[in-house]
Amino acid sequence: MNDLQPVLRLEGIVKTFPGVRALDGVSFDLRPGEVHALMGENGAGKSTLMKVLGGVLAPNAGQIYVAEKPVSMTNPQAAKALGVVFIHQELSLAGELSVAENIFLGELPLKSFGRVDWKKLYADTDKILKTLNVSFNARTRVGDLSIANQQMVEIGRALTVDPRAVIFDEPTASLTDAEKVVLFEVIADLQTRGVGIIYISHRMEEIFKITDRISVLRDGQYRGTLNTAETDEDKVTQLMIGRSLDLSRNVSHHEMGDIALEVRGLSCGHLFEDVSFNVRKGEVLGFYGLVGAGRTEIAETIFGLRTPSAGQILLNGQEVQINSPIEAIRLGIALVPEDRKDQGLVLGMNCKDNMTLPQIGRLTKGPFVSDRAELAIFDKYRDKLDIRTPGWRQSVGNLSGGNQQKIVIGKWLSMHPEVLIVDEPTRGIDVGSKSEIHNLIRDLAAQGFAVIVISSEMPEVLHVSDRIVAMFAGRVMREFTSEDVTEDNLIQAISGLTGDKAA
Amino acid sequence: MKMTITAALACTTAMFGVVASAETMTIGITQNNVGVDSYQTTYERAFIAAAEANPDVNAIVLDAGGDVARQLAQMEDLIQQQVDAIIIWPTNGEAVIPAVRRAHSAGIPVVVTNSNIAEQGFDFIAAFSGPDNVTQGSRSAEIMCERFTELGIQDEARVVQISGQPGYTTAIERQQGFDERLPEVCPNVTLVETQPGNWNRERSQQVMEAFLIQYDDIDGVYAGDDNMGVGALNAARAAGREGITFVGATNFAVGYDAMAEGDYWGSIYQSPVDDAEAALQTAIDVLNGEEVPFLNYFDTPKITQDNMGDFTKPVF
Amino acid sequence: MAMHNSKDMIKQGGIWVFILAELVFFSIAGHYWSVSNQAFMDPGNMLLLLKQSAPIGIIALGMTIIMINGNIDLSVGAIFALSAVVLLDSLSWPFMVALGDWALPLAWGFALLTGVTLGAINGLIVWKTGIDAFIVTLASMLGFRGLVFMYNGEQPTSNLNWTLVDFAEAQVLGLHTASWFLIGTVVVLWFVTTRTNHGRNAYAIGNNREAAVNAGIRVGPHFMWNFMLIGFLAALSAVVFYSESGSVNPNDGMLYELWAITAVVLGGTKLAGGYGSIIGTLGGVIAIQLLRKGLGHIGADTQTVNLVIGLILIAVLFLDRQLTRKGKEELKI
Amino acid sequence: MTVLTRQNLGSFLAKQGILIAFVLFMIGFAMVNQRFIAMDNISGVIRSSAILGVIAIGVTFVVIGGNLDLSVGSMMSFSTIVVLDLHDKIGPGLAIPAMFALTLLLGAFIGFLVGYLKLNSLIVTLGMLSAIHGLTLTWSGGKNMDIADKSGTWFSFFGQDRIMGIPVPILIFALLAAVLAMVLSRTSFGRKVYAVGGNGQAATFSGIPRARIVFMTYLISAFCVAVAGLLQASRSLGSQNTVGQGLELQVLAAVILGGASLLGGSGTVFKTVIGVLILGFIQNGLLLAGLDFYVQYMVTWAIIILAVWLDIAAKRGHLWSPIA
Repeated sequence: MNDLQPVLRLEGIVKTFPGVRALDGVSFDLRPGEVHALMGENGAGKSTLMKVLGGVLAPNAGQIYVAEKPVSMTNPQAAKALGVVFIHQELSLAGELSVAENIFLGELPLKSFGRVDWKKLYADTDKILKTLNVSFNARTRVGDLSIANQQMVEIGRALTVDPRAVIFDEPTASLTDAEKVVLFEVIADLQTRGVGIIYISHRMEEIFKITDRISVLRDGQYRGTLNTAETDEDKVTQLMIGRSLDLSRNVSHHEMGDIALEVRGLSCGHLFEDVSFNVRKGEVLGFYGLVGAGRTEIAETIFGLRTPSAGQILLNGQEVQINSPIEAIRLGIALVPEDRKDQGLVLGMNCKDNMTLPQIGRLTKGPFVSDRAELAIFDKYRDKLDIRTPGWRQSVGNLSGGNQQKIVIGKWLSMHPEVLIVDEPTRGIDVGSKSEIHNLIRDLAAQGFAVIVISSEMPEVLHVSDRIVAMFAGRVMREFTSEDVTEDNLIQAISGLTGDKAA
Repeated sequence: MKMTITAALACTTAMFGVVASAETMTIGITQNNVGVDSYQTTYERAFIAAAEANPDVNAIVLDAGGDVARQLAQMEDLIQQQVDAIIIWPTNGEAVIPAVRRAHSAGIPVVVTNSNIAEQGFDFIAAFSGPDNVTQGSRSAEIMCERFTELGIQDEARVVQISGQPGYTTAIERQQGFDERLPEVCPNVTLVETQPGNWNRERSQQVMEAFLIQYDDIDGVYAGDDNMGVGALNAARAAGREGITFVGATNFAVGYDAMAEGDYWGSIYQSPVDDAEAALQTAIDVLNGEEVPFLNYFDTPKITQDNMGDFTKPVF
Repeated sequence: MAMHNSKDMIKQGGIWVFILAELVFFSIAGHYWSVSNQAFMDPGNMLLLLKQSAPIGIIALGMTIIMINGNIDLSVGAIFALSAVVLLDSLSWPFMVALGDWALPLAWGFALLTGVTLGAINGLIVWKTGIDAFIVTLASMLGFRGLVFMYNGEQPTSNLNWTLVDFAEAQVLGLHTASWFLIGTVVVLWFVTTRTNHGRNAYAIGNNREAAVNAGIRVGPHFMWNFMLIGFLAALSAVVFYSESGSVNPNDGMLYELWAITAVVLGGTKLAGGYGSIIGTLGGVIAIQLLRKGLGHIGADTQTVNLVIGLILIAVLFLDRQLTRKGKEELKI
Repeated sequence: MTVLTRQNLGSFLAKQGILIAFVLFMIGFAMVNQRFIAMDNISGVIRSSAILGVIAIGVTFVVIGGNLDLSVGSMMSFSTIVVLDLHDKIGPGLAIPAMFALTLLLGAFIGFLVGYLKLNSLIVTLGMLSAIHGLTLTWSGGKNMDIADKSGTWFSFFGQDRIMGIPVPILIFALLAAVLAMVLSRTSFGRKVYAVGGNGQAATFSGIPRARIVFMTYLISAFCVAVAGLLQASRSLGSQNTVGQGLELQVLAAVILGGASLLGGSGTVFKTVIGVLILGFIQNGLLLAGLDFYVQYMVTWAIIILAVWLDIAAKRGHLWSPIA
């Protein structure tokens, strides 16, 4: 094998959309057996570049070389045939079909008359599943698998051809740490087989753990490639956003108030059991744990979206019954949900309408909604949260992730809640906006809000929280103050490894 | 449940086996579309009443809901149930012929009611019982012509026609009768246009509204039944157009009332009770081996403002 | 997982349990209320049931695959009518008359071709414009019906050909021609949906269209094939039915789309797509025809039939929802 | 720059396409037949579109809320038959409120099934289409309903009278359109309907009672149906059980022509009214041009496809669908 010859090389790729130059002469190469991170803020052109590589979009200029031969990829199949495989960020599986049918989706082995050759299909699938070392079999219905196992099916798809280059787009977004380990093993295995890996992620710790080189895009332009071993997070961040980012541990300098929200022995079926914690005014309480540990479900229960099977919720010392979000909102609880696009925003509506949605019934003059009252709120929180939008008429679907998230936060701040629950505040948000949102959360606490932050990202939870609740499999494992928390004992707690639950 | 009496009879029959079948006759009827207008509903009621009044008759009453496929299925069901005779009100005068043939070859006499089947099927039916729709159309043409003559406009009058549901035999035959007869009796009257009103008063009203806009000069309107005729009349009233002669068919209570008020000129008097009783009697006669005329038309006389006193107000 | 599968079993078996319940009910009720002294479950009656299910049934089977795709076709009733018009009218074309009985297969061919063409028009519009199939076929339901009227005005199109009638009325092994076509369609479509690439792709597209596109399945042509298939089946249904009846009114087949959809939904296919089965639809079709037959058998009138069918449809939907609920812990959205 | 202006032109055409088509149609028909633009013709068309229009306005709420209503045709026959039957039994003064109450009850039942039980609206209303028809026939016994004393009742006011020369149905149509347009565009309830239809889950997460909003849209739809039934009954003072049959699809066609997305979250009362008028004027225009009634079927086919196509083409920026 000629190690020096790149498996994939891009030269001067240009892609323009009407009015926008999405890619402006991007060049880089992917060597066999390397993991090559591709980084950049949202809108920097990563996904456009990947679409060009995956054969979904045709570039306006530039050339792609596979094994140094110029190629043109007209569709995803052409790309796959050349050994360039794309693993999507959003799982693209058909839940009602079997694992085997999903892995060979679009290219089922056939007999005469378009019949599916099931024998071959299952045999081929078993072969792939073996290399992935998974517990399910080829006939399992994909809808019955966990998210992580579905991700494995997705990866299995890449292995149906002998891949030269595999592109992972945010593969760990919904994986637990244990599942990440398996994923990284698979990636390592691909590496040893001489496959080049392009790894797109916002998560620095992963990038530094598994990649060999890092290429950075900004504003559609190629900003350079760094050897991972010879650089650090600061340098990469600077390259991405042109400045450095503070992710240091945070210490509160303001006074804490009384306990705003207390939860005692709260359970909801098998989703979570016997959960107790409290949060004070002026405090940020972090919830850290794996996906599926029950954190989001606790938030949804407090917000009246699930019916608890046992336990109490106390607000300012008074026990309350919360049966619906309407009641929760009336009591001063707000929830910035995990899934911004499906739960946080009405994408077809404009910025102003989204922001005033929960209190629209109050912003009336006579029978009608008062434009003036609405705009007053919108203007106030646009300025306060520094929401960048051409105007209130802009449809939120056209905003960047960070600005969308700010609209959701603004929507709740304008209601003056006592308790603000923020679930995965920076998921899918670029680095620059991330720190803005972190600062915002800290500011809110300083202003006396009681804030609960649920996050799967350790740096984030360490950065913003005054205290951290660690969860594992539906139970609270341990509560940490900012003094006694370390990365190690936090990881132990959320992996169910800690013995001292009482602490 | 309207079947209680016959049901009780059926139970007895079932219990005592086939002994009773020599005297009791089971007659099945599949109707076109009950509920689409009062005529068919009244017909159904009258039929059931007549059957219940006759201790020798068990009736199975089915409704095809206007769907040919459903009617054919009902024919098959009746053949399968080995009824003694079948009465059919065809949804389509031709499409039911094979089903009628099947009944015929199963030895079950078929009586067609209200609206006849096409001639090809005549070999397989015992008799037709019902109004003569072609004649009705002709009679409507005559009523209209006579009225024009009275008014002295028989040489210049312009007529529009609102026909029944496209495709239904009754509609086709009435239109045919009218179209053929009008030029014979009043050669100088112009039939300007024909549009379907789908047996529907509202639809007919819309069609008439358009006619009124389109033609300044309309002297007569022929509607396939009084329901549509009254719809057209409503349109004319709303537009303030007077002096139009409205002639319909199947005199409905609304038409009768409108005649009494002097707005509606004439129609064809056709009683669904007569229709139903004639059909049942024809079937009974056939089963009893009596001689019945093949085309057993019951009389449907002309009714106009002049002679309406001779008729009782229709109940439907 | 075991839970899920048992629920799946209930959902797929449900329609057959319902059919069984209908049979028991009508047998008992028929004993008391029916005028006929023929048992409801008489074998001859059951064979007829299959035959009578054929016109809507053949269409509903095609609708299943369309709905598995996540689409819907509201124009099948109009396609049914236009194909019938072509079938019967073509028999009277001079060159066809000259062919004698050889004209019959040719007429079938013309009618089927009509169905396929109309289906292709729908499919092409869905594919090329990207308009939702509901809207496309709602519009073509009107448009195709207009074509039916254009063909022969308001007159019925008739051609009673006894050879054709004899063929349609023939019984082989006790089953009527129409039943054989229904069974044949079931077998072929069952095979297509469970065993072939096209069928599996249909599920994949309905489940996750984007995934299917990314996997290189050509969704547009796939849709078009399926619309051609349902056009073909609507025409087949017409051909089988009108061979036996010999005359078509321009209004025939109206509301067939709604009956077909009702049957498909009763059979457990999801409107959202990605889930459903041909056998389930067969059950749905039989359940409806059984209900009609049974209500007629016990002497219920039209309004009762309408009321009962409407409410059963809603009840089935409600039960299905109860089965798919995750219980008390479910998110209240 | 040429690209941009072309784009602007395209998006203008697409956005206002339905209005432009409307104007072109009017001009075209007017050139064929002078009568078409006669005041009495125009007023006649609007008057006969009023019933369809009133229902379409109600259905617009349902559709924006993300659901369908196929039961409106059946429901209108129900309310027409009921009010006519009760007219002679308890007098018009009581018959009208009684009919409204019963129709709203039906709407509430559907709203309960779709809103609170979250059943699929297409199937629920398909079932109700059949069930309500059965109910109507049971009520009437399959008979036509006619008011006995047609000339002596003030009941004819709603369908036949004029106020300042304008037919009352037009006034009711316009009034209802104006009021409900305000409700939809200016009140918080209207905003909530858009939110629920645009993204039901997000609406719930924002504390909007989704079930209640959906329930309300069906009540509004039922209310509009009741108004339509009143107009219909008052206009003809007698009716068949089949009145209104098949209306649901015409209503949907009008709402779609008006540009409401069947997925919910978009559409306006004004645009629906335009959609209704287009259908009405096409029908009238073709009839005046002496074309057979079925030509209008095919024209409607073409217009719906073109209108929706233009609309989505403008949104995605390409004429042709990107589906491979």
